[in-house]
Amino acid sequence: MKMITAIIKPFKLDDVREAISEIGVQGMTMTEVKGFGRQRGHTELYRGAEYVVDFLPKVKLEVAVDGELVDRVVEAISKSASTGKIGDGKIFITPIEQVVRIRTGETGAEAL
Amino acid sequence: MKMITAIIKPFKLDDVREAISEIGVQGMTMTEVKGFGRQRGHTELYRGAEYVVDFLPKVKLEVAVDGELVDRVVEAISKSASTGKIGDGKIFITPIEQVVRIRTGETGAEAL
Amino acid sequence: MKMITAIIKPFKLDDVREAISEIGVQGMTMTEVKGFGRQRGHTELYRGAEYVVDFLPKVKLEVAVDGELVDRVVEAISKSASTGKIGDGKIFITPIEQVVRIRTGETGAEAL
Amino acid sequence: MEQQVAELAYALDTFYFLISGALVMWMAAGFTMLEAGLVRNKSTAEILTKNIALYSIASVMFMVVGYNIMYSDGINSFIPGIGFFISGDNTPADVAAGFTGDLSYDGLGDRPYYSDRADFFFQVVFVATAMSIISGAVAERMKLWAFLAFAVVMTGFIYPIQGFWSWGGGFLDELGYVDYAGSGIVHFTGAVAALAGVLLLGARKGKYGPDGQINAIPGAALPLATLGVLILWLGWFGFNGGSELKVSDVDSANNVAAVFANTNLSAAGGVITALIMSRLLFGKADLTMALNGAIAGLVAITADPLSPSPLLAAIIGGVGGVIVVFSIVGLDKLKIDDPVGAISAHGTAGIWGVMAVLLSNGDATFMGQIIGLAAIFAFVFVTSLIVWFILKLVMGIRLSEEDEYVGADVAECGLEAYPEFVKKS
Amino acid sequence: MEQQVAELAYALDTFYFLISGALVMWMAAGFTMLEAGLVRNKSTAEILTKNIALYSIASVMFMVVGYNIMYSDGINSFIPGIGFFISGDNTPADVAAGFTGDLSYDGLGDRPYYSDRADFFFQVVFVATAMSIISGAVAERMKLWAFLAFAVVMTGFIYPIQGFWSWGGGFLDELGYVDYAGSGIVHFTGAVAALAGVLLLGARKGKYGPDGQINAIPGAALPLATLGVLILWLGWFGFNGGSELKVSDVDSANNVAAVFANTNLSAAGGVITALIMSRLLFGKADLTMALNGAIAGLVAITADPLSPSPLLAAIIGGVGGVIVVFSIVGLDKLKIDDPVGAISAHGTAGIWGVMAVLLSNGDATFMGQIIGLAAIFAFVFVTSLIVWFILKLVMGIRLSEEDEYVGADVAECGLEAYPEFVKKS
Amino acid sequence: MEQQVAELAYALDTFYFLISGALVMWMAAGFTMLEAGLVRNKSTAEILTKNIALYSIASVMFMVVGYNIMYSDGINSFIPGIGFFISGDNTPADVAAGFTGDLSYDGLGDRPYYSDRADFFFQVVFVATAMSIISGAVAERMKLWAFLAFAVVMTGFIYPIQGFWSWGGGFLDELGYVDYAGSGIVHFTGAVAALAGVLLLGARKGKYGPDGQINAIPGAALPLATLGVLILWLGWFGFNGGSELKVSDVDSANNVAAVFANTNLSAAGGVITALIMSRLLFGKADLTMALNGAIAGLVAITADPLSPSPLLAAIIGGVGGVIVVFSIVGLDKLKIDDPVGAISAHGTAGIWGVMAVLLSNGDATFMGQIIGLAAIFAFVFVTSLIVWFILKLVMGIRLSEEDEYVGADVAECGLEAYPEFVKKS
Ligand SMILES: Nc1ncnc2c1ncn2[C@@H]1O[C@H](COP(=O)(O)OP(=O)(O)O)[C@@H](O)[C@H]1O
Ligand SMILES: Nc1ncnc2c1ncn2[C@@H]1O[C@H](COP(=O)(O)OP(=O)(O)O)[C@@H](O)[C@H]1O
Ligand SMILES: Nc1ncnc2c1ncn2[C@@H]1O[C@H](COP(=O)(O)OP(=O)(O)O)[C@@H](O)[C@H]1O
Repeated sequence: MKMITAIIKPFKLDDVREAISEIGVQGMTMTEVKGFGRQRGHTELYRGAEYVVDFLPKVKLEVAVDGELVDRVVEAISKSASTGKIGDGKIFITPIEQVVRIRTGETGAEAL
Repeated sequence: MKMITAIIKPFKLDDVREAISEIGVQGMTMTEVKGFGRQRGHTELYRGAEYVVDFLPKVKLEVAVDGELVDRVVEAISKSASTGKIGDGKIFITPIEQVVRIRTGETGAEAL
Repeated sequence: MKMITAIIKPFKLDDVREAISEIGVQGMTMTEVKGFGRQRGHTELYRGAEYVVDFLPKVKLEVAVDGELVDRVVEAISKSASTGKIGDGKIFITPIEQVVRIRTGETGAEAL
Repeated sequence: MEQQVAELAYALDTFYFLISGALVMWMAAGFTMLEAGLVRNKSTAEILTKNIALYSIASVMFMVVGYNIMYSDGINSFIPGIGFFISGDNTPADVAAGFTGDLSYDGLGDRPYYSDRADFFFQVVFVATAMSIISGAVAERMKLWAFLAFAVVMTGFIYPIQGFWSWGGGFLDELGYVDYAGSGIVHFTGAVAALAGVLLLGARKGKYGPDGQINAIPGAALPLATLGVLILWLGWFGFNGGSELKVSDVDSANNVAAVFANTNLSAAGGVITALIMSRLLFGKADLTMALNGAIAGLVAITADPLSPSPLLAAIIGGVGGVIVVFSIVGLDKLKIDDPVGAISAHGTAGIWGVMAVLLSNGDATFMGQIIGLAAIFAFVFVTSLIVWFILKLVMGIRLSEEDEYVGADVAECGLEAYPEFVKKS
Repeated sequence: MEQQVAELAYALDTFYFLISGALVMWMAAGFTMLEAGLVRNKSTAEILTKNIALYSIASVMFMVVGYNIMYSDGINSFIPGIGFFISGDNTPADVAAGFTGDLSYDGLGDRPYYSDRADFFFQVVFVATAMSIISGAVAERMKLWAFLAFAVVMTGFIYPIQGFWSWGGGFLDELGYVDYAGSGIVHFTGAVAALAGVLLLGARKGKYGPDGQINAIPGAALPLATLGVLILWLGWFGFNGGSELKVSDVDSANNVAAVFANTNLSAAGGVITALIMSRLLFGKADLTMALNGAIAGLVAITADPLSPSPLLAAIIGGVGGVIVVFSIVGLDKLKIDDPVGAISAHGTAGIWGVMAVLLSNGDATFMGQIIGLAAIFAFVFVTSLIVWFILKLVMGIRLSEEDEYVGADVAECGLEAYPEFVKKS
Repeated sequence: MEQQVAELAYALDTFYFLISGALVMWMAAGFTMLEAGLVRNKSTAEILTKNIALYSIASVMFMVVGYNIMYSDGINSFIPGIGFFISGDNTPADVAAGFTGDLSYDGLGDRPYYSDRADFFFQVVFVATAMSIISGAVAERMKLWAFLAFAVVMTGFIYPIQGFWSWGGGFLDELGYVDYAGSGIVHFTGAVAALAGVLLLGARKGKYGPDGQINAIPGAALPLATLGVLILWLGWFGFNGGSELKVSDVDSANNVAAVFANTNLSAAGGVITALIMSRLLFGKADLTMALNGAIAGLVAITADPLSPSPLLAAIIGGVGGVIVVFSIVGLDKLKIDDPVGAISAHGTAGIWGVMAVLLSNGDATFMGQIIGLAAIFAFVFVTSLIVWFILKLVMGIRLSEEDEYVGADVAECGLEAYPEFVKKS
C-alpha cells in the first residue's frame, strides 16, 4: 500500500478530486499548505513599503491506495493538476505499512 | 520507529490525546485537514442556490513512536476515536528512518 | 530520496528557509500545525474562567531531498531552528519511493 | 405669535424624541454586534438572525397590541386595559388650545407638547432593547423559532404589562417607585426574563466540567463586541437623554444636558473599575470585563441619570463596574451560563441602579425601590418561566446535542457566519 | 418677535435637515459593510475601496455640476439646464421678508425656510446612495477604475437629469408621479443602472454551472452584512424622515414622526416575511434573506412613508420581504448575478414601493406611477448601458479571468482585506 | 413671549450641542475600529482595550480637573488656573435676563444661550479625540498601563493647558490664532504627543530591516478600518458642525450648514487624491491610503470649515490627501513607525489645515498661525516627552521582546481578539 501525496495548485482541487474518484478511489485527505519553490512569490507594496510573499498557497492531497492503483492515480493527478506553468506541484509516493479503519477495525486494503 | 498518522473526527481530539498520553506517549502533532470519503458531505441552500460541502473537517494526528509501542497506540486511537458511525477515519502506519530532537541533537528513540 | 519533515517554532521559519536554501534546496512545503509535547501549554483566565491551551502553534516543513543532501539539510535545520529551549521541535526522516513533477512529468531527483 | 411659539416648541420636542428614538434603535445594532462578538463562530449567524428578527417582532407586536396595553387606561392599577394598533395624532388646535404662554414642564397642563406618533416610536425601541438583552443570555443553545415565539409574548404582553405599572400610571407609579429611564423597567426586566430562560435551558455543553470546573468559552470576535458596546454607549444618550421627555425650555434642556454628561461618566466609571478589578482578580486586563463594565455603568445610571452630580455619576458607574465582575464570576459558580454577561450587566447592575437612586434623589424611598424591583422580578420571572415552559413542551427550546455541536448557524440558518475563514475545530 | 420666530423655525428646519443628511451619509457605511459582508474574502478590500471612493466622487461631482442640473430652471420639463458649483445662502432678511406669522407649510409662500447649503448637503448624500446600490451588484468582477469612471457620469449627470424630472420640477412632477423619498428616483434608479452594468458584465465565474445549475457563493462575513443593514435601517430615518423637508410646525412634526414609525415598521415587516419565506422555501432561516427583506421593506415604504397607517406600513414592508426573496431566486434563474441582491432589494422592491403608494395616497394615480417607473427605467437603463458600453470599449469593465480568480483585492488594490487569517482556497 | 423665545433658542442650541457631542463621542468608535483594523491580529484586543479605557479616562479626568483648567480664569494668558469637578447650570432667569430680542450672535451679549453642562459634554469628547490619536501611533508595542497612565496626564493637564491658550482665552486667542474646530488644538496636539511617544518607544520589531529596508506590516482587518473611517467621517459633522457653537438664528444655521457641506467635501477630496496618488506611486489603489486620505481631508478642513467655498473645501481636502501619502512614506524613511498613519493624518495634515486657513479667512495671519503651531508643538512635545520618559523610568513603556512577539493581546489582556480563527504564524 502506498501513500500518494500531491502538492497542487488550489484551484485544481476539484478537477483532481474528480479525476481520482473516477478511478474508483473513495477517499482522500486535503490540507491547505504553503509552498516555496521555483515558482517565486511576488512583492507587493502596502502603504509604500515592500511586502514579499514567499510562500504561495497550495493544496496537499493525501491518497492512500493499494499497490496496483498507484500508477493510475499518479497519472490521473498529473493530468488533472497540470496547467503547464511553473508551480504545478509535485507528487510523492511513500510506503504505508499498515492501515486501519477506525470504525470497523478493518486493516489493509479493506480499510481504504 | 514508526509514524502513526490518524485522521479522526475533530470533536474526538481531546479523547484521543488523553488516550495516547496515558500510554506514555509524550508528543504529537495535530493538523486541521479536510476529508473526502464514504461519509458524504451535505448540500446546503444559500439564498436559494445549492452549495455542496464535499470535504468535511477532520483532524490529522501524527505520532512518532518507538516500535514496541505501535500496537498499543493504534489500539488506543482506534478505541478513543471511534463513534461507530461512518467517517470515523483511518490510521496509517509508515516507517521513520531517523528522528532528531532539534534542541539537543539527540536522535532515535531518545529524541521522542 | 528522503522526505525530511521538521516541526519547528513558527518564528524560526524564515531562518530555516534561508538555511535550507543556502544548501541549494529549491523547494519545500509548509503547514501550520499544533504541537503537543514536553513544552506544556499554559492556562489563561477569560472572564474569570480557566482556559487551557494544550496545543501550541508550530510549523511543519516538508523538504524532499536526494539522498546525499539529507545530512546537510538536517544539520542546517537543526542549527537554524534551535533556540535551546524546550519545544524547539523534531526532525523526521522518511523514505520516498518516487517523485513526479506534475508540470513536466519528470521523475526522481530531477523532479525536485 | 403664541400659536407659533407653541408649535415650534412642539416641533422641537418631537424632533428631539425622534432623534432620541433613532439612537435607541441603534442600540439594536449594539446588542447584535456585542453578542456576535461574544459567542463562538458556529453560533454567530444565528445570533445575528435572532437579533434582527427580535427587533422586528418587537416593533410589530408593540404596534399591534403592546403600546395599547402599556398606555391603556387600566382596569385597575395592576391590570392594564387592552387595545389594538396606533391611532391618530394631535392637531395644531390641540396644541394651541391650552397654551398658557409658559413653556416649562409645569406650565404644560394637559396640553400635548409632542407628537404621539413620536412617543410610540420612542417606546417601541425600548421594548426591543429589553428583548435584545435576552438573546445574548440564551445564545448558542436555544432554538431560533422558540426564541422568536417568546419574543412575541414578551414584547406584546409581558413587558407592556409591567411597563404599565410604572410608566402607564399603574401601582408602581402610585407607590413612588423612581426609575427615570428604566434600569428596572427595561434592563432588569430583560435580565429576569433571560434568567428564567437560562434556568430552563441549562448551560452550553462543555461550559461546566464534571468535577465542578468552569471552562472558558471565548468569544470569537472581540472587535465586534467592542463596537457593540460603543454603539450601545452612543445609543444610550438617546435612551436616557430622551427619557427627560422634553427639551424645549431652559430647565428641560439643562436636564437633558446633565443626563448626557452623567450617562457618559457612569459608563466611563464602569470601564475603569471593571478593568482594574480584572487586573487585580485575574492578573490581566480582560477586555470583555471592561466591556461589561461599560454596560453595567450605563445600566446603573439609567434609573436616575439626572439627580447625581457628575462625580457621583462616575462613582455609581464605577460601583456598577465592580459589581458586574463579581456577578459574572458568581453566576458561573452557580452554573448559570450567560455567554455575554447580560444577566449580570443588566440584572445585577440594574438592581444596583435602582437602589442607587436613593443616593441623590429625595423623591425615592427605600421601600418604593425595593417593591418596584420585587414586583418586576416576581411578575416577569413567573410569566417568563411559564412561557418558556410551554414552549419547551410544545416545540422544545433547546437545540439537539448534535445541532449544538455543529452549531446553531448550520443547524438553524443553513449557513455559516464566516464560511471562508478556516476555524479551529 | 416675528423675525426671531422665523429665524428659530429656519434654524430648526436647517438643523433637522443636517441631521437627516448626516444619517443618510451614514448609509454609505451601511452599504459598505453590507457589501463587504456578502462578497468573498478576495474581493473585500476592493469593494471597500469602491464604496469610499464612489461616495467621494458623488460628493464632488454633485457639487461641481449635478446639483445645478437637478435643480436647474430647465430648458423644458424634460431637459434640465446646467450650472456649476454651489452659490450663496439666504440672508436673515430673505427669511424675515415674507414671514406671514404662519409657520405651516401652506403659510410659507416663497419664503426660504431652511439653509440652501443644508439642502445641498441633504441632496448630495442621496446621489451617493443611488450610486452605492450599484457597487454591490457588479461586485467581484468589475474593474475598479471603470466603475469609478461610471460613478462620475452617474452622479454628475444621469441621476441629476432624472432627478430633475420629479424633484427639480420636470415632467414627472407635473404628471403627478408621487415618490416621497425616492423608491423610484433613488433606489429603482440605482438598481436599473446596476442591471445595465450586470448584463454587460456577465456573472462571476463559477456562479452558473454548464448544465444550468446555480451555485451558491456565500458571503464571507455575515456579521458585517448584518451591521450594514442595521446601519441602513438607522440611516433611513434620515432618508425618509428628512424628506418631509420641514419639521417646524405641528403638522410637519407629526408627519416626520409618522414617517419614522412607518419606516421602522416596514423594515420590520420585511424581515419577518423574508425570514418566514426562506424557512418555507429553503427549510432554513436564511439570514441573508432576512437582511435583504429589511432593505426591501425600507425601499418599499420610501415612495410614501407618510400616508399609510402603521399597520399598512408593516404590510407594505412585509410584501416587500416576500417579493425580494422571489426576485433573488428569479434573477438567479435568469443568470443575472447580483452578489448582494441589490437589484432585487432596490429594484423589484422599488417597483412595488412606487405602486404601493396607490394603497393609501389619493394624490397618486396608477398611470402617474407607471409612467414614472417607465420613464426612469428607459432613461437610466439606456444611458447607463451606453456609458458602460463605452467604458468597455475604452478601458474594459471586467477583470481578467486570472485577476478574478486571484481576487480583485490583490489585482486592483495590491492588498488583502484579512491578510493574516487563513482562508479556504 | 420674549422669555419663551429665548428659552426655545436656548433649548435648540443645547440640543444641537448635545447631538454634536454625541456624534463626536461616536468618533471613539471610529478610532477604535480604524486602529483595530490596521494592527495585527495579535495586538487587536489590546488596542480595543486601550481605546475604550482612554475614552473613559479622558471623560473622568476632564471632569475632575481638565475642564476647569481649560476654561479657568487663568493666572495669566500662559498659565491657566485650576479647579475641580463640574458646577451648576444656568437658570431660566439668567437666560431671560439679558435677552435683547436679538437671537443673532452679536445680540447675545453676556447672556448664556446654551447649557453649561452641554458645553462640558461637548468639550469632554474633544479631549478623548486627541487622546485616541495617540493610541494608534504607539500600537503593538507599548505597555497598556503605561499608556493609560499617560492618558491621565494628557487629558487632565497637557491638553487642557494648551486648550486654554486658544479656546480658554489665553495668549493664542489674543494673538489671533484661528483654529475653528481644532486642526491644531486637537489633531496636531494628539499627533505631537504621539510623535514624542513613538520616538522614545522605537519601531515595532521587524518593521525596519538591518540594511535600511522598510517592511510592510499589513493591517489584519481592513473592513474594520474602513468602518472606522466612515464612523469618523460621520462623527466629524459633530466635531466641526458643533464648533459653530450656535445654530439658533439664520446666520448661525447657514454657517453650520456650510460647515457640514465643506467637511464632507474635504474628506471626499482627500479620498480621491490619496487614491490617485497611491495608484501613481505604487501602481495599485491602496485602500489604506484612501482611508488616511479621508482623515487627512477632515483634519485639514477642521481649522476653518466655514470660510472656504465648497470647491475650495474639496481642494483643501485634496491637498491633504496628497500630503498624507507623502508624509506616511516619508516618516517610514525616517524610521518613525506609526502603524495607523496617525502622525501623518492628524499631524502633517493638521499643519496644512492650520495654514490653509489663510486661503479664505481674512482674520487669520501667517504669523498667528505659525506661532500657534509652534507653541502647540513646543509645549506638547516637551511635556509629553517628559511624561513618557518618566513612565519609561518608573514602569517601562515598551513590551518585552517576547511579549511583543506573542502579541500584546495575550501578554496584556490574557485573551485573543479572534481566538477561533486560524491565523498565519
Ligand atoms: N523539495 C521539495 N520538497 C517538498 N515540497 C516541494 C519541494 N519542491 C517543491 N515543493 C512543493 O511543490 C510546489 C511547486 O514547486 P515549484 O518548484 O514552485 O514548481 P514545479 O512543481 O513546477 O517545479 C512548491 O510550492 C512546494 O509546495
Ligand atoms: N484513501 C484514503 N486516503 C487518505 N485519506 C483517506 C482515504 N480514505 C479516507 N480517508 C480519510 O478518512 C476520512 C474518513 O473516511 P470515510 O470513508 O468517510 O469513513 P470511514 O473512515 O468510516 O471509512 C476521510 O474524510 C478522509 O479524510
Ligand atoms: N512523538 C511525537 N510525534 C509527533 N510529533 C511530536 C512528537 N513529540 C513531539 N512532537 C512535536 O514536536 C514539538 C516539540 O516537542 P516538545 O516535546 O514540546 O519539545 P522538544 O522538541 O524540545 O522535545 C511538539 O509540539 C510536537 O509538535
